[in-house]
Amino acid sequence: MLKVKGISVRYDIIPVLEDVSFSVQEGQFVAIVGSNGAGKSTILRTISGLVHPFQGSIDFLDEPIQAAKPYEIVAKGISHVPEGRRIFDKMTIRENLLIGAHTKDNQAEVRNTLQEMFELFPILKERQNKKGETLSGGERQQLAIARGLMAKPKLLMLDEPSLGLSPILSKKVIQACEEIRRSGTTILMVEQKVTEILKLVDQGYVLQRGKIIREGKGSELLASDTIRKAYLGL
Amino acid sequence: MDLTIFLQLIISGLLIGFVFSLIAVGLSLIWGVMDILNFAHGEFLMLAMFTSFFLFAQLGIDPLYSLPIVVIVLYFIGAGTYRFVIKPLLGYTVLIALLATFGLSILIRNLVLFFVGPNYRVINESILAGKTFSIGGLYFSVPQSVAALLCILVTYGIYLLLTKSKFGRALRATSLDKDTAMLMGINTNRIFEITFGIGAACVGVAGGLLVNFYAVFPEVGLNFTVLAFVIVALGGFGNNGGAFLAGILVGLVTTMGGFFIGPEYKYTLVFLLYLVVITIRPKGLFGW
Amino acid sequence: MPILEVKNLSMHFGELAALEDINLAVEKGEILGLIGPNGAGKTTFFNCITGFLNATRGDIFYKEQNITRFGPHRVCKLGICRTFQIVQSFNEMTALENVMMGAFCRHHLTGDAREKAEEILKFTGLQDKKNQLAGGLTLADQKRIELARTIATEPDVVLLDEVMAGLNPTETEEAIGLIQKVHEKGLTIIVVEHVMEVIMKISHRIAVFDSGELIVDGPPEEVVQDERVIKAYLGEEYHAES
Amino acid sequence: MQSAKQFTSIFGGVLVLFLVAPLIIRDTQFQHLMIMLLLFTTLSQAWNLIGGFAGQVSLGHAMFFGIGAYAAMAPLNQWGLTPWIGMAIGGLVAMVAAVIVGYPVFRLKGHYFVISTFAVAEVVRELFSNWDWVDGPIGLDAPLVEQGWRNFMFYHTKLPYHYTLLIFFAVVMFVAFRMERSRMGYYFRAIKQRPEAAQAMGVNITLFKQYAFIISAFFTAICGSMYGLYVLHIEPSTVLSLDISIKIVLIAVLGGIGSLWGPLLGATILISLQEYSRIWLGGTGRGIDLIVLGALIVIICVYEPNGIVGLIKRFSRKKRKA
Amino acid sequence: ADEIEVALLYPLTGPLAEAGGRIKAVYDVAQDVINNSYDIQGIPFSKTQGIPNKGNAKIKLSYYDTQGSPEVGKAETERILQEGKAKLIIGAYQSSVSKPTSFVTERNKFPFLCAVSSSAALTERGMKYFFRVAPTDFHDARMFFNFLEDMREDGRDVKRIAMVYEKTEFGIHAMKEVKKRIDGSGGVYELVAEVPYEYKATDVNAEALKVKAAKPDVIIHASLFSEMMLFAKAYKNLGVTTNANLSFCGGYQNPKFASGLGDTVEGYMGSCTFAADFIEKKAQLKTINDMYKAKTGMNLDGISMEAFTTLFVAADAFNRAKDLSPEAVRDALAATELEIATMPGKGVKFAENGQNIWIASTMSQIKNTEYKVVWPEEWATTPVTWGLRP
Ligand SMILES: Nc1ncnc2c1ncn2[C@@H]1O[C@H](COP(=O)(O)OP(=O)(O)OP(=O)(O)O)[C@@H](O)[C@H]1O
Ligand SMILES: Nc1ncnc2c1ncn2[C@@H]1O[C@H](COP(=O)(O)OP(=O)(O)OP(=O)(O)O)[C@@H](O)[C@H]1O
Ligand SMILES: [Mg+2]
Ligand SMILES: [Mg+2]
Repeated sequence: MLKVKGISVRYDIIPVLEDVSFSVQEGQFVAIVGSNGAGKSTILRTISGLVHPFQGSIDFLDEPIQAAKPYEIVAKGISHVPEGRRIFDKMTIRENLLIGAHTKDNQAEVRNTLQEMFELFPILKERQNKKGETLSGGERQQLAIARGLMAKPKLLMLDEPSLGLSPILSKKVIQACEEIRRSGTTILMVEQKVTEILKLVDQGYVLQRGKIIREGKGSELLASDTIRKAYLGL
Repeated sequence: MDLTIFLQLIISGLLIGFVFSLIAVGLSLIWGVMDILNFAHGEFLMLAMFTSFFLFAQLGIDPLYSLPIVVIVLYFIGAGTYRFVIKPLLGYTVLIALLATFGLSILIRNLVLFFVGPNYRVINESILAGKTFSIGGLYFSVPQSVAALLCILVTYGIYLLLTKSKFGRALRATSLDKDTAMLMGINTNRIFEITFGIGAACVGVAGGLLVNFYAVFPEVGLNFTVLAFVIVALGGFGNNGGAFLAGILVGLVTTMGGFFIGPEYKYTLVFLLYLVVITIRPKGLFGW
Repeated sequence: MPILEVKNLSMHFGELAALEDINLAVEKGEILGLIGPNGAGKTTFFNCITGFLNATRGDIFYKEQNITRFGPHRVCKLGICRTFQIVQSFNEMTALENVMMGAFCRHHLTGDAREKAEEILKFTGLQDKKNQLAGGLTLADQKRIELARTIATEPDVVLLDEVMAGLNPTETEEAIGLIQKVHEKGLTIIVVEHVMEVIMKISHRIAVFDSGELIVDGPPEEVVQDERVIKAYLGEEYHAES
Repeated sequence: MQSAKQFTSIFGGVLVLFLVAPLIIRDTQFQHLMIMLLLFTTLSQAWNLIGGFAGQVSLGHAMFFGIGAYAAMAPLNQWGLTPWIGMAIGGLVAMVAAVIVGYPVFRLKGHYFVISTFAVAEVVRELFSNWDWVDGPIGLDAPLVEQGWRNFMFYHTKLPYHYTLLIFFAVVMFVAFRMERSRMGYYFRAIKQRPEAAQAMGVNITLFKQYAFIISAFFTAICGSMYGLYVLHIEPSTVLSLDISIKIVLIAVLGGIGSLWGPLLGATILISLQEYSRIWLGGTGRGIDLIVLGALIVIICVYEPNGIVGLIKRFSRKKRKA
Repeated sequence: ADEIEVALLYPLTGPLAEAGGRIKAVYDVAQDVINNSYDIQGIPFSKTQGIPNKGNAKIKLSYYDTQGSPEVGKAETERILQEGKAKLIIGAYQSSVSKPTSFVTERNKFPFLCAVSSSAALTERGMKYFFRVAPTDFHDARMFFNFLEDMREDGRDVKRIAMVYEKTEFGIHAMKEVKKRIDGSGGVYELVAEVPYEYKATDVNAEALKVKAAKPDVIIHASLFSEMMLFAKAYKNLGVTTNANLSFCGGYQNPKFASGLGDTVEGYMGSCTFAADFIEKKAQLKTINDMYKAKTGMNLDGISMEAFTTLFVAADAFNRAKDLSPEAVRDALAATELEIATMPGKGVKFAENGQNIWIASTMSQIKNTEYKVVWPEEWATTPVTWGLRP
């Protein structure tokens, strides 16, 4: 479904990604792990077109997208929940969610999804007419995830979704991802809760200083010594 | 003082207030919602007036009928300004937009001066120009009354556009966080371009009506720019209804204040009003 | 005598009671863990103490002084400094300059402040990033800079709001070490964190907020066994795991 | 930030240039240009302290400019008081005005602040317009008094104006330079970027904004005095106008906002453009000079939104790479 | 032949570009008349080519733009002096620019010939190098009150006077002259409304209603075009009635005012040193008017005619000056006694203070979109129409 071939990315002149290749099959749950500053977020940003690689190509559903604009990429069915809880502060929570469904034209369907999100995150329903800026950190994170789900994407990219969520909620979010995957959506996730996430995923990639150093089934990676040493502090 | 004068003051204040509103609503959209400071707003108004004037003088189309044409022309002027001047500046300090549009205002004003000369032009014979009607000793200027009517329509239309439509939602999202808006699938450039066009088109409506009771000359926009800026801030940013009401308020203040306190103070009163409001409500009358 | 004491503190946003009648005291040299579900009022609690919000009711005492209505800058000068949950780096300054901003609180000369900042950067292990603009750093690095900058104000009490979010387990270990090092300097710390491993490891005492109320306050081992905490915050599974 | 050594050598060079230029080039047009250049650089640098470094965009600096102009001119006119004392009074009054104005307006954020500074300036302009002692809207003319330093009037030479302004220019540059690398300078930048975080670091942001505003007002007023004494005629609609406020800001933005050399670069470009486009293209009566000026401003902005300073940085980086 | 250069200092761009443009056109015509052979009766230097006593040297005009600003005006003046080519400066339009610029010339002992600035204060500064051709507010006000006196003697109501003026040097001086005369009338006249307004107004409803509430017999205006037009429209829109509406030299004189506003301004009156119907009385003016009309499509107006005359004053001074040094030109200007048939009054002779004392102006009235002279009798082509009804 998604093929990333040999991309390299620089911010200004500083190289961040070097010759990164990987692919995501339809219906898979894939995770990218790596230490701080390895370039995980940058991979997602590159796929969704916020930064452009100066080398390499990205194909989505067999179409090249490395030069496309973010909104075109979204229209093709990729949804990206960025890190850092970037919600629209001055808009109500309901509006924030509706913005998430900007590419959807079927209003009835949008309303349905909205109800689903309200079920998943009851706090959002309760506060739907309040401005985004009044939310707490964790509530924002919930909103950001829900907003990304509103698009009903073919490929959902999540950047550290459990950041700042209470243990209960963070489990719930990861479970929800499982469910979404089961319903046919492909998921590409960046996560720091390595142990939890690698247990669940089909495929995992380990990123170090802009290069993929290992890949394999989640359970394989978990078993690997290098991973355990580098990321699990064991 | 007799009652007719008093009532006339209110009527005249309201009528001119609507004109102010109409000019400010376009600015409020561009500045208040998109957060782009357009100093060339007054020049857009001037261009609208000239377009209307020349359609009348050269082709004999009455300003009332040419209004749609003027609106369309201004839409493209606005959209073009966005594409060629504003777009490259997004993401830099807002002051750079101020500088660029200030340069643009000098450019437009003097280009017009170059091509049509500095003369004052006046339309005296048109469907609206120079007409008044009176009810019980109170006088209503017809072109200003029409302007008032259109102002209400335009403001309401923009209100609907902003709050009730998908477009409006996308616009607000874009102005709050461009990158994230793009991730929502919003074509942010298009949204901004259209909005800039609409903002200019609002000024088009104002200009198309203003020719009926105002002289047209290259410097005409300057008289209104500053006032429009204060009106938008008074109403509160991000709120078109605010600009609308503030415009009317300013119309009343200039007229009533000018009469009772002294005409030489009428604009000072507007500024004082702004300062007083802002000390009580730091975000304007209706801002967020 | 507690170094920081909060009495009957309430903070209401219109209808919503973000904090309701909180009574909490922190002893000098203590590390207090503050946990609770999202939206429980933890950040609001910090905001009230540091003067960013004016509490609706109640009093805040610091070293026996009532600081309830003090502005943020005065609170900082007195020796209470905080980090922000949603990072607030000075994006167009380098990491070093960010930390210098903290150091200026006690050192008015640029040279002194720079010296102090360098020292803190070394202490926090950030010296190789010192000339990078903060805006270009990753979220986790920015959080570390916030921590460094906070320490640089030479406070007696620091309030840390999720400084360890977004770190992988190894990095978290390092961060814990860092906080313990800070603690050894004699600082009093209140730390908000959702990662239980961290909280359990470093806290001397844990306070749990739920819906604006302080529901449990006690030693870590007791708190995680508490039914209310498990129900509201940890989830049944946690219970099962431990 | 520039290293102190680099700054000193550039600064020295600039000073020497301004010292000898009017002695070598006797063309009064050129001398006039240099005076305007020094005046507007100084003004713009003064604005830069509050607007550029601290990020509080004031569109009301004409109020201080006007206060300075009137303070020097009115007592000279009415009592023959030496304008030097007037200048000092103007500086002080402007500082007091900054405190009074600053108190309410610094609570405001962003555009509300911008418009309120401008509104205050308009109100001040009205005050002067209705003040009979200074002849209201008609304004004041420099009296035909004896030439010399006492009255600061020179009828056949521009050099005294030039060198006096050069001193002010040097002082302001030095202040800005010291400020940039002092605690205050860091605080200003912090306030500009993240006021909340700055507060958490113990910065009393209102107080520091006030400091910046007061210093800025003082220098602006001094420049206003110089302007009045040089142009010989002041009136509310010129020295207290929005035009002046905007020009001051534009120069800083054009040069590169918040940078030490921005004002000088901006003024060099804008003032020479203005003066020379008028000299070469004016007089046709069709505003070609202003067409060119407007077009160039737009082009510069679009091409280099970081101002001339950004342009220079870009070039020097390219060179280094090559 | 040689050329004698004259520097013209006017607002060619900026808010007053419109007036500057018209003035420029008229100077070009005047230059043409002086430099080439036309033979217009009553106009000196028209038959000859150039300046006879200076070897038929041609007048050369170079324009300098003040942009309407004192600062720019001063810089341009210095540039003129520096370039050292011009023998004389003619300018500026606004009094507020003429003032500082003439200070510069005075200090440099260089002659400055002011054509149209109307502030009486200009010639009350004891300057030696400053001369002015145009009538001042003083002359206009004197004419207004002589006219009103006449009307009063005919039994018309003129007692209640409303004074509307812009808050600029122009307006304020005009107002002061009017006030002086009202105060000196011993109660014959009464100032019932004093309405100053901010120049660059967006609307004048409050002002017009103030006038309306005062129920004046006579409204006197000192306004520039844009506002004058707004006032005219406001008076009509608000049903303001009055017996007479008199204008100081200003927006009223702009031919667009009469032609563009149609019946809105029917019956408005104002001071005028030139009106198209002068042509009826003095055929030679038609030639000039035609030349001007060919350039601009408009008829001459008072201001233009004053400017036109001014260049002849310069030519005459050059002709008589013993050489072209600033001193000599100044002396020649001071001794001017130029009879020229362009304006009411005999021509130009300067008093000690530099003010033209052979000047006179007439009262014109807009009738059917044209300016007609209605007073005094010797110039009048039609009688006064009394009373304005919207
Ligand atoms: N806008 C930017 N300008 C310059 N450098 C940047 C920018 N954004 C990121 N970087 C650099 O790129 C590198 C990779 O950043 P990225 O955000 O992709 O890391 P990450 O793996 O997602 O880290 P984290 O786990 O902290 O989110 C980092 O070294 C960072 O400093
Ligand atoms: N300015 C505000 N206006 C209205 N409500 C607010 C405001 N700030 C916070 N709240 C609400 O108050 C409650 C407490 O918020 P707070 O940020 O203190 O939560 P928290 O415990 O820090 O949660 P998290 O773990 O998600 O960061 C939340 O429900 C939040 O929505
Ligand atoms: Mg990341
Ligand atoms: Mg929180």
